[in-house]
Amino acid sequence: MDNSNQLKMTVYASLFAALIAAGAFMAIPIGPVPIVLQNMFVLLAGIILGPRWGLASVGVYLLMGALGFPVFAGGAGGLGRLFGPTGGYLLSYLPAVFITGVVSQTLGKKTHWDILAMAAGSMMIYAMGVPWLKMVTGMAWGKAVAVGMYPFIIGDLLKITAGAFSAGIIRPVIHTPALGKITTE
Amino acid sequence: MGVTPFAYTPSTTSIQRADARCKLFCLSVLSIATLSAGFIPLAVLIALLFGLLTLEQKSPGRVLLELKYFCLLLFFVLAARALTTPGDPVVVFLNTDVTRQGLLDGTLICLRFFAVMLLGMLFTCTTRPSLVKGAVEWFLRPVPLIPEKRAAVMITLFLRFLPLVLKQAHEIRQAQQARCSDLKKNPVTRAVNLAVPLLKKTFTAADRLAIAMASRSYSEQRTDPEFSRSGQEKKICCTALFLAGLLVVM
Amino acid sequence: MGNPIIEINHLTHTYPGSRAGIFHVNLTVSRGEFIILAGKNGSGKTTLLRHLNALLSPDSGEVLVHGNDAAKKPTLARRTTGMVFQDADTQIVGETVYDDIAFGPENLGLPRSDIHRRVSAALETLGLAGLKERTPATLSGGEKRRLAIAGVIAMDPEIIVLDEPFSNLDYPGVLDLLACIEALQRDGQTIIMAIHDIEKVIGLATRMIIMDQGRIAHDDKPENLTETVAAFGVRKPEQRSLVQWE
Amino acid sequence: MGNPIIEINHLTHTYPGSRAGIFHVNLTVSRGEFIILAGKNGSGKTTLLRHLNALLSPDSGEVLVHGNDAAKKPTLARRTTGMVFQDADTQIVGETVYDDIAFGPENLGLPRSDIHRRVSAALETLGLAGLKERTPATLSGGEKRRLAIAGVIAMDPEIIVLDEPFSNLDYPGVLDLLACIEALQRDGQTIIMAIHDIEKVIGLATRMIIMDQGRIAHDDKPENLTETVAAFGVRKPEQRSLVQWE
Ligand SMILES: Nc1ncnc2c1ncn2[C@@H]1O[C@H](COP(=O)(O)OP(=O)(O)OP(=O)(O)O)[C@@H](O)[C@H]1O
Ligand SMILES: Nc1ncnc2c1ncn2[C@@H]1O[C@H](COP(=O)(O)OP(=O)(O)OP(=O)(O)O)[C@@H](O)[C@H]1O
Ligand SMILES: O=C(O)CCCC[C@@H]1SC[C@@H]2NC(=O)N[C@@H]21
Ligand SMILES: [Mg+2]
Ligand SMILES: [Mg+2]
Repeated sequence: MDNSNQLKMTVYASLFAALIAAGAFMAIPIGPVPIVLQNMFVLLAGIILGPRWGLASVGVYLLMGALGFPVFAGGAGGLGRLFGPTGGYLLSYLPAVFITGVVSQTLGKKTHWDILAMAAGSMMIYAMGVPWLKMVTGMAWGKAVAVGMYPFIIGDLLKITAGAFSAGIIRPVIHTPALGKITTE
Repeated sequence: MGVTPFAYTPSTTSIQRADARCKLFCLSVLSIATLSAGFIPLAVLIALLFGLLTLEQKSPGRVLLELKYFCLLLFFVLAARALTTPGDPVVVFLNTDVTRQGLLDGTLICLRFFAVMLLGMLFTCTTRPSLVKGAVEWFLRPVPLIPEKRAAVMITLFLRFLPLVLKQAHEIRQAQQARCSDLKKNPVTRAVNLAVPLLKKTFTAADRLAIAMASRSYSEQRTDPEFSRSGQEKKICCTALFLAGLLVVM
Repeated sequence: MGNPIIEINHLTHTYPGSRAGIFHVNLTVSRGEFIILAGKNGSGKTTLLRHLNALLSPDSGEVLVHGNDAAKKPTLARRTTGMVFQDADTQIVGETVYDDIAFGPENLGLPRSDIHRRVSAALETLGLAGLKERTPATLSGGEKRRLAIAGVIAMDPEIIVLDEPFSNLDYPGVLDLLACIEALQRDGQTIIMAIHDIEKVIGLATRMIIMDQGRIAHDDKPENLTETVAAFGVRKPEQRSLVQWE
Repeated sequence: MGNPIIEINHLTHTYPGSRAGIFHVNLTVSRGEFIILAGKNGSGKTTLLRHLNALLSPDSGEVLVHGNDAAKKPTLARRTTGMVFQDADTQIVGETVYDDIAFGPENLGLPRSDIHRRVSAALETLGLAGLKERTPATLSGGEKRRLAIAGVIAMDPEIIVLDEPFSNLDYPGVLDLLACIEALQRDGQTIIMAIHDIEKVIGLATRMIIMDQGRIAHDDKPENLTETVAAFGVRKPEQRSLVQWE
């Protein structure tokens, strides 16, 4: 990202951190792992901001949560939550946003590539989230997959589709030189 | 908005007046210590935290009420443990044994999460946001690869955007309800109708904010944050370390 | 006073964690009235108007729409009263001007042919016919405001509520909107308007309500209140504008 | 005309995919002036003002700030000219009123004691001293606007630019802000203000620029232009307000 847009990217990354938190707010508890919109905004951050700024965005989000701000699912927060049963999902957002960003950058900014990139990120989320859930709660593998993955697959597919549409809405807003490029020395 | 239990509430207690860096340090030490703490020390810690929160005008009743969703999730965790840990059955539920070991284990885990939650609450409601940000910046300074000034500005912006997004969502929903959008039952259409203007508006607002920041000469070579000390920091940190020691040893 | 469309009895609404709100408001709105709602920032104008549309629910008291409780029949309340919000951008949903105006009628589940007729009529009334394929984001401030009104008119409400419709408009935009409101009134449309600079519309209004700290301080013919308004944070209108602002 | 702070030569700026913009603008701004910038929606006022702050870069022509090209020295341009944007909500950054005012001086890298002195002075000048611990979101419209101005004043700019500062304010809010602007002018502050309803400030201004379709149509003493403005979509001010709007 070139230097002249550093400020804009800082602002957008912060906005995404806030959107991720807002997406965690609307959580539906269906067991130890709730349904959230949070992961959609994580993946969206990857395709809109790219890997580096995506990481910054998720990093700030997790940092705020770790400090005790109520930004995790259902208004929870704190280090305990980060090391709790759903901590694996939360921490997986870092590699997930990075992978999504890299895939999206290499493939290009088309809707079908967006979907692919987000699917790749999604797999990363489960690859870390489910084993962590099994470890912390001491469930059997079958049980962990049953409460930590199966119930979300359809929802996540819908979220990925919605995310791809959202990208189509957001890109024109932020790429029009609407308010000009901000130059710094 | 839902952040009320965590919102900064000014008072004059010695926790309030202490240096934010000291508080952040204590928060981390105690949070980590709880991860290996047993029943009795945890119970004592929770009682102590409830007491300190009461001094900050947050009675135990109010705290529990505001954390009701969190408590529900804790209950799920407890149930999962109780039903899946092998051991001596206490009762049978849905053809599965609820074991004594499972119940004990689950309760312990829940108490730990709960204690950490209260710690975070105590920190954020006794420290003004600009100082939270300052303390984070200070601790990030020695960490390589992380530009601490930018992280601090991002925290400021994050706190700025969160209520903005929620407020805009609410306004858009009301404007649409006024045109009878509730009669449309298709949830997808409704979600799309809300999301499209919301995304456009929030990103436009972000764009404007970036412009306004640039015009105020935004730069990452900013003045460092300032901390005020009450002089009791040493005492507070020692107490926290001692407590943490007790939590681990007992 | 004719046949009341809306009757508000002892309406009280407070916001949690704040002492502001509205208190013991009584009000009836009859067909053909043009009511100005004036008062300082924070005096409760918007809060009161949102109750007409069942967007807020009363702490106590009631809002009756043709004798039915609005809180129990929100759809009836929303079909009876059309709200134009202060911030036009918030209200605009559609991808084109035409689609946006069709949003309300579509929600009502009308057949396509009816929707088309209503949208065309609204486009005509507000002078937007030439813009119907435009993307709302590219409209000027005045055009956006007219679009917001068109979206409401297409639902054919008995009352139109306008919350500060003149903000951010330039002078031609203001004149344009005034002409449009005048035309609506001539057609017998009932109108309620919250506004700070009452000078613009005082010549058209049939009634003025002044709010202060969540209560109705005065409710009278506009010409009887011109001396009173200054005490409630509203600028006193110039004499000539009692006839017509131009 | 004294010592020019800003000199604009043949400035042209167009937006991609649009024929609007500003064209061949020439302008000098000298110390102590109070310039009104008037014109229809879309006449290019905001576009011109953004160039003063190097927030846009010229297609052709140049903006000189004390003889230096603004595009090459944006920081100088931004320290010289402080901008108060039309929408107060999107320029507030800090968590409290105090923090927000400190944002600019912190960017300049000033020592803490200086920052504190400047913030306190700005709080005083704008009558915000009692609100310094408040969260900006809970302020009224008028208070937010004053906060935006305070944030700019704390940077001690030579010129203050205000883009439609009166929009959405109630009458007390308008009076309040007018008093504040008058006080700034008395202290010799150079001011440029884009505004639709020129009546409010025409008694204070020393110069008026009328923009039309991206060009400067007139640039003269305000009293010489009162008859001309109507042709450019600006409402003709009442006679009495040439002295003072109240
Ligand atoms: N990002 C953009 N892309 C394309 N056109 C733009 C953009 N920003 C502004 N314009 C156009 O440039 C013209 C000048 O806009 P500008 O905002 O400077 O007008 P203004 O005089 O400030 O108007 P107002 O009184 O409504 O604030 C307008 O026609 C506007 O539509
Ligand atoms: N969601 C809310 N939570 C808490 N207080 C609120 C909320 N909405 C409005 N208020 C307060 O209620 C009071 C009345 O607000 P309202 O918006 O009805 O005023 P208004 O007369 O429309 O003002 P304006 O002229 O600024 O539009 C104000 O003091 C406001 O701060
Ligand atoms: O505690 C948290 O804040 C984390 C919740 C994680 C929920 C996971 S993310 C992937 C999957 N999809 C959902 O909708 N929920 C789970
Ligand atoms: Mg209002
Ligand atoms: Mg403008």
